[in-house]
Amino acid sequence: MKTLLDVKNVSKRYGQETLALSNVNFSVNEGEFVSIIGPSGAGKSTLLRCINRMIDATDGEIHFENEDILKYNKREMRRLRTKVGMIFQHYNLVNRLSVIENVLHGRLGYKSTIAGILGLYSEEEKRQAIKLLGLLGLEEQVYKRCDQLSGGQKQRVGIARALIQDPKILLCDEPIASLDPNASKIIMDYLQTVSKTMGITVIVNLHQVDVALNYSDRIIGVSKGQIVYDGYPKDITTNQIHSIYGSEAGDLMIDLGGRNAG
Amino acid sequence: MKTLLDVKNVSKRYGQETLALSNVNFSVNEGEFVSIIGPSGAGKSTLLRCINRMIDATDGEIHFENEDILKYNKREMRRLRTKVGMIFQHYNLVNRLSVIENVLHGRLGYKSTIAGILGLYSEEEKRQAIKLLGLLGLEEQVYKRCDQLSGGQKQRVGIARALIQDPKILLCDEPIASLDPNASKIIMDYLQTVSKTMGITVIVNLHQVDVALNYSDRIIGVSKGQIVYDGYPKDITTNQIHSIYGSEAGDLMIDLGGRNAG
Amino acid sequence: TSTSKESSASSGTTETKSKTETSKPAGPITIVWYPNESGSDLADARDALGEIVTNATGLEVVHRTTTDYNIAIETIASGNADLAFMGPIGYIEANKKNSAVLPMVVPSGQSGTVDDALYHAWLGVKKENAESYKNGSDFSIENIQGKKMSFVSTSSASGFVVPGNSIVGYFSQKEQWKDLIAEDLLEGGSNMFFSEVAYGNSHQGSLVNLLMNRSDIAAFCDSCVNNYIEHVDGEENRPGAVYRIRDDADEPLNGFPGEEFTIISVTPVLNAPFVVNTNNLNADMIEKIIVGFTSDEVANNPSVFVPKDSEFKGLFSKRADERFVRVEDAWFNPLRDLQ
Amino acid sequence: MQDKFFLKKRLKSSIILFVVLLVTYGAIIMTEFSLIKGLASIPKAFEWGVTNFFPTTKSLERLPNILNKLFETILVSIGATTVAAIFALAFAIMGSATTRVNSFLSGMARGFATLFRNIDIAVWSMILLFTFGQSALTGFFALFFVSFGFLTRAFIEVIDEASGSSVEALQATGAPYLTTIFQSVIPASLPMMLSWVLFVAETNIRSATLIGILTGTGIGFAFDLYYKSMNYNAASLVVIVIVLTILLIEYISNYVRRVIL
Amino acid sequence: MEQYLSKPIKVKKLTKATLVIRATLLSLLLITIYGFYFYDYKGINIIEAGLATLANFKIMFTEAHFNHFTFTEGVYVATVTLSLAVLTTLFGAIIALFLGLLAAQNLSTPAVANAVKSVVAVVRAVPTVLWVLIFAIAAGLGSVAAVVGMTFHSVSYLVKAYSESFEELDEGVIEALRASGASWWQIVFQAVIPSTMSYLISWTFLRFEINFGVAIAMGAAAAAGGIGFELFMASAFYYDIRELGTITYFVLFIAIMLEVIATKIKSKLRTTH
Ligand SMILES: Nc1ncnc2c1ncn2[C@@H]1O[C@H](COP(=O)(O)OP(=O)(O)OP(=O)(O)O)[C@@H](O)[C@H]1O
Ligand SMILES: Nc1ncnc2c1ncn2[C@@H]1O[C@H](COP(=O)(O)OP(=O)(O)OP(=O)(O)O)[C@@H](O)[C@H]1O
Ligand SMILES: [Mg+2]
Ligand SMILES: [Mg+2]
Repeated sequence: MKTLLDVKNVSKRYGQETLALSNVNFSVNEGEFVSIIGPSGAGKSTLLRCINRMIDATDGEIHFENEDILKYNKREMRRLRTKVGMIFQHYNLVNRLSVIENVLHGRLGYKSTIAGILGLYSEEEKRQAIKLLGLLGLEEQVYKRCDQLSGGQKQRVGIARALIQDPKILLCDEPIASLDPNASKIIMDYLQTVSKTMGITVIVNLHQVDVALNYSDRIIGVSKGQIVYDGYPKDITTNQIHSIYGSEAGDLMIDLGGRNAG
Repeated sequence: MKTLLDVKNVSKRYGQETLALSNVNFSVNEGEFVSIIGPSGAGKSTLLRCINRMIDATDGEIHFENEDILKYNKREMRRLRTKVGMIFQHYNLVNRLSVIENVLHGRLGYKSTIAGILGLYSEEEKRQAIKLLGLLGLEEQVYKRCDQLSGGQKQRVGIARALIQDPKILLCDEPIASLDPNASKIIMDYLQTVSKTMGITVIVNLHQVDVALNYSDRIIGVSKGQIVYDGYPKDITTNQIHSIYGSEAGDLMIDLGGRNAG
Repeated sequence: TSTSKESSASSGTTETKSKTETSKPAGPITIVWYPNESGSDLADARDALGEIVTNATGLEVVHRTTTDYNIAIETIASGNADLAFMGPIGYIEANKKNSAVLPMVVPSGQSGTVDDALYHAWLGVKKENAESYKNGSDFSIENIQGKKMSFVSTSSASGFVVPGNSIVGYFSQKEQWKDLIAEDLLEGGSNMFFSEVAYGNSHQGSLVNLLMNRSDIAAFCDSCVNNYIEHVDGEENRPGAVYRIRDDADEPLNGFPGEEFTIISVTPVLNAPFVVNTNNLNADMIEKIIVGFTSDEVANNPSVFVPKDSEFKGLFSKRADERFVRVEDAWFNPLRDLQ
Repeated sequence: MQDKFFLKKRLKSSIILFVVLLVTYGAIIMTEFSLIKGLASIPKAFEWGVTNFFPTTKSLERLPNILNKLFETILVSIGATTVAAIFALAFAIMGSATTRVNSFLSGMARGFATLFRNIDIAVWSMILLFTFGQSALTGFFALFFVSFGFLTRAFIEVIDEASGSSVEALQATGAPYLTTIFQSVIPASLPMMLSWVLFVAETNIRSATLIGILTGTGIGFAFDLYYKSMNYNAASLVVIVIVLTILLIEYISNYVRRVIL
Repeated sequence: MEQYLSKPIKVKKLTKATLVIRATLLSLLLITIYGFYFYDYKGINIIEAGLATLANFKIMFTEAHFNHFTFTEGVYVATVTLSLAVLTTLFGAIIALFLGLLAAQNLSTPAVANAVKSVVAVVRAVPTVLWVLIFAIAAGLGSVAAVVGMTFHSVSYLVKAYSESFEELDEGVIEALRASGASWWQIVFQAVIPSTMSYLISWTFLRFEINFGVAIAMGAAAAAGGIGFELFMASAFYYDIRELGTITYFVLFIAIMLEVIATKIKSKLRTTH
C-alpha cells in the first residue's frame, strides 16, 4: 500500500514553555483509518493541525504524497488544504450563515477567487451539499442559521463541510465529542465507509477508546507530546491503554466496557 | 426517602414553533443519581435549565424541597441557585481569569454583593478551591488563565466551580462530553461519591448510554420533549434504548459495547 | 477713594449679583477677550492692558481668551467675567442680555476725542472689475445684486451688520427688493440677493476671499487690514480709492503682493469698547479703572498705543493723539438702531 | 503561592488605580479643573439651557428652510459615510490581525487610519477651503476623511472580534485569501459593521455643525448663522431638528441591528 | 430531501435579516449616488482641486515650521489639551460604564436599556459647542466648562460602545454565574468586565483620541487653553499652512502614543490575568 503521509521527527513548541509535540514519527497509508488517542493536553490537536499546516511545526518534516509540505509556498499550501478535510472540536462555523452555505464553504478551495467571493456554486455542488446534509440527518435544517442549531447539529454541519471537499485525507479533531450515540454511530460509520470504499485516509482524534478500537485500522497513542503506542487495535493491551493515559488499572471509563444494557 | 425535586406537568415552548418540553413529570429523591439520556435536541438541556430557573418553564410546577420554585421571587431564586450546582456543556468559564478565580465564582452566591464585586474570598474558600482542583487533576493549572487550557481541562474547572458551591443537587449538562476516558472516570466516580457519601442529588445529561447505565440509580429517557422511559438501569432493554433514540437496532454506538480492549 | 472696601469681598467673580456699593471682587478681575484678540501673539498686548487695570485697582487680572464670539458675549453678560474688550455689536448684544453690562472707554481716533472713534466698513472689489460697479461716473453698490459676496461673520459689525444694513437700506427703496431684510443676505442662491455668500471668519480672511476670486465683493474694515495695504489712487477712505497689498504683507496676505482692489462703499462704524459688568464691580472701582484707562500715561504707553515703527504687536496704533476716551451707552445708539 | 497570587493581583490593581489617579491629578493641576465647580454647574447649566434654548413661533417660520438644509446634510453625510466605509473595509481587512496579509501592510493600514483620524477638522477646513472653496465637496471630503479614519479602526475591531475560528476553518479548506474574507469575515462581521456605518452617518449629521461653517451649506450652516447672530430660538429649532433626525437614524439603526444580529 | 433536489437549489434563503441588510446597503448606496448628482459643485474642477489639495498637504507636512509659538510652548499647550482629554475620558468612562451596563440588552431590562439609549442619543445629537457654551455660562470660562461640556459626548459615545461590547459577551458565562446564585453586580464585576476588558480598553482609548481632537477646539473655545488656540489662529487668522503642519505633527504624535499604549495594554491583557 502507498504511503500518503509521513511525519518525520516533528516537534512543536508553543512559546518557551510548552513542548506540545516532541520528535513525533509515524506514517499513514492511503485509505487507512487511524485513531489518535491520548489524555487531554497530550498534543493530539496540535499534531492534526500540523498536518494541514494550520500551525507550522517547529522542527522536522511532513511528507504528504511524497512532498515535504513544510517547504510549500502559499499557493501549494492551499492546494494541499483542498485535499485535506478538517473537522474541528469547536465546529468553527460561520454562525450567521445558513447550514447549506457553511457546507458549501468546503468547496471554496476549488474555486477561483471571484467565484468564491460571490459564492457561486454549481447546481451539482449544491445537490451534493444537500445529499450530505441528508446523510447526516440535517435535511430539515438546510436553511436554518447555524447559531440556531444544537451542539450536535453544529458538529454535523462541520463534518458535511469537510466531506464536500472531496478530500484525500480527513483530519477529525474529536468529531463525535458533542454527538449523541445515535449520530456518533452514523458519523463513525460514514467515516469508515468513506475510508473503505473511497479510499480516503482518515485520522481521528478520539477520547472514546472503545470507539477507536472498533473503527480503526490503527491506533496511535500520544502522551505528553510523544507517540507511546503505534499499532493495530487488536494488539493493544489494557496495560498499554493505561500507559497511554498514565492511569492505574480500573481508572478508565473503558474498563467498564462489557457490562451493558439489558 | 425524601423527595427533593418534583417536576409536575412541565412544558417549555421556545417562540411559537418549538415545543422543547411537553408535559414532563418526574421526581427525584435526595441523594439519588439520575441520568437523562436521549437524542440531540430532545430537550435534555432545556429540562435541566428549568430546574434552576435559568429558563422559566412555560407551564407546570417545579417543587424543590417542597416549595414551588416557579413562584420564587428574585431573592429566593438566588438562594435556590446556591443550592443547585450546574455544569455546562460548553464550560462557560471567564476565559480571561485564572483557574482558581473561576472556581471561586462558585462561592459568589454566598457573598455580599460588595465582597463579590471585589472578589474577596476567605482563606478557607481558597483552600477548598485548591483542594477541589487537586482532586480533578488540575493542581498545576491553578494560576493559569482559563483560555490556555485544553477543552478537557476547562470542563474540569467548571466542575470544580459547581462543587465548591456545596450544592444540594448537581445539574450536569454533558459533563464528560469533552473529557478523555481517564478524566471522565474520575469525574463520574467523584460525582458518584458525592452522591453516595454526602447525599447530594445528581442529575446528569449524558450521551454515553453505557456510562449512564453504570453510574445511575435511575435513568430518564427523553425524546422529542417527552419522558419515554423512567426506571432503573438494570430494567432497561435494548429495545427501550432504541426507542429513546428513535433508532433501529444496531444503529447505536452502544451496540458495540462488550467488545473491548485486549 | 477708599481701598479698605476691598476686604468686604464676595466670593470669586461669578456669584456677585447685588449692585450694592460694597460688592466688589476680592479675587482677581476676569477679562474676557474676543477671538480676534485671543491669539498667543497678542498675549503681551493683553497683559499691557491688564496691567492698567491692576494698577488702577490693585487687583490681579485673569485673562480669558476664547475662539467663540458667543461664549465671550455670554460670559460678560452672565457675570462670569468682569471686563471685556468686544466689538460694538457684541456689546449691544451683551447689554441687551444684561443691562448691567456697560461701556467704559473706547480707543479714540487720531483727534484724541470720541468724535472720530470710528473705523470704516469697506466693500471692496478687484481693481480690474471695478468699472462694472459704477453707477454713472460714481462707484456705487447698484450692481452688486446677483454677485458673489464675502462677509466676515454674521456677528461682525463692520464685516456684516453695518454694510449689510446699508445694502438693505439702498435696495429696499426699489420695488423688486422692498421686502429685503439683512437676514436675506446671509445665504446665496439663485433666488437670493447674492448668488453666493462666503465667510472669511476674519477681516483678512474676507479680503483673501476677494483676492482668490472666491467672491466678487468683500466686506472688511479699514483698520483691520491697514497693516497689509498701501494707498495707491483716489481719495483715501472714499469710494473709488485703490489700495495695493504691500510686498512685505504678513500672513495671511503674504501670498498676494501687489494685488490691487478698489473700494466701492465706505460706511463708518463705532470703535470697539472696553465694557464692564457693573454687577461685579462697584462704581468706585469702575471709576478707578476708567481713570486709569483714560490717563495720559496709558495714551503714551507704546505697548498699548503702538507707534508706527514699533516691533511690538499691539491692539491699537499711535499715529497722532490716540487715547482711550470715556463713552456712555447712548453713544452706541446709532448702531443699535441699525439692527 | 496562593496568597502571593491574590496579593499580587490586588497589588497590580492598586498600582493601576494609583497611576490613573496620579495622571488625573496631574491633569487637574495642568488645567486648573475643579470637580466641585463642575458638579455644581450642572443644574445651573440646564436652567440656562432650558430658559434660552427653545423655539418660538417666530423661529418656526424658518422650519422649511431648515428642513431643506437638513436634506442637503443628510445627503452629504450618508454619501461621505458610504464611500468612506468602502475604503475603510479594504483598509480594515489589511489592518486586522486575523485577516492581514503581512505585518507591514497591516501597520501601513493602521497608520493611514490614524493619520486621517487625527488631522483636525479645522486643518481639513483650511486645506480644502483653499482648493475646493465653500462647496458641498469640501464638506463631503472633510466628513469622508474623518469617517474613513474612524471606520477603519472600528472595522478592525469588529473583524478581530467576530471572525476568529471560522477564518481558520475556511483556511483549512484551502480557500483563497479573498474568498475567506468574503465568505467568512464579511458575513460574520457585516451586521456589526453596518451598525457602525449607521453610527458614523449619525455622527456626521451631528458634525454638520462643524462642516456647515466650512461648506456654507447644510443644516450646520443654518445653526452657525443663527447661533452667531445669537438667535438662540432659531438655533434651538435647528438642534431639535438634528436631534429628531439622529433619533430617527438611531431608531432605524437599532431596528436593523435587532433584525440582523 | 426531494423537496430540495427537484428544482434549482437556492443557497441563500431570503430571511428577514438578509432582506434588511440588503435594503440598508441599497438605500445607503442609492442615497450616495443621488447625493453625487445633487451636490452643488459650484463649478469646481475636482481633479484640479484634488491635486491642489495634495500639493497643500505636501507643503503642510514637508515644510512644517514654528512661527507663532515655540517648541516648548507647543509641548506645554499640547499637554494642557491632553489633560483636558484625560479628564473628559476618565469621567466619561466612569459614568458610561454604569450607564453602559444599564443599556446592554443582556444585562438590563429592555425598557431601561431603551430609555438609556434614547437619552444618550439625545445628548449625542446636541452639538458639542452648545454643551460647552452652556457650561461656560454656568461655570464660567475655563477647564470646568470644557471638561463638563465635552464629558456629555464622551459618555454618550462610550455608553454605545460599552453596551455593544457587553452584548457581544458569551451568554453562557453570565449564565454560569447566575446559576451559582451570583447577584447582578457580582456577575458584572466577576464576569462581564473581565471578559470584555480588552474591548473596553479599545473603545476607551479610541474615545480618548477623539476627546483629544475635541479638546483642541473646545479647550480653546472655553478658554481652557491648549493647542487649539494655536490651531485656531493658524487656520482662521494667519492662514499659515506650515504651522498647521507643525500642530498636526503634535496631534499625531500624541494620537500615536495613545494607540501604542492601548495596543501594549491590550496585548498584556491577552496573556496575563
Ligand atoms: N495556542 C496555544 N498556545 C500555547 N499553548 C498551547 C496552545 N494550544 C495548545 N497548547 C498547549 O499544548 C498542549 C497540547 O495541546 P492540544 O490542544 O494539542 O492537546 P489535546 O491532546 O488536543 O487535548 P484535548 O484532548 O483536551 O483536546 C497543551 O499543554 C496545551 O496547553
Ligand atoms: N434558545 C432557544 N431558542 C429556540 N429554540 C431552542 C433554544 N434552545 C434550544 N432550542 C430547541 O429546543 C430543542 C431542545 O433543545 P435542547 O438544547 O434542550 O436539546 P438537547 O437534548 O440538550 O440536545 P443536545 O444533546 O444536542 O445538547 C431543540 O429543538 C432546539 O433546537
Ligand atoms: Mg484537542
Ligand atoms: Mg444539550
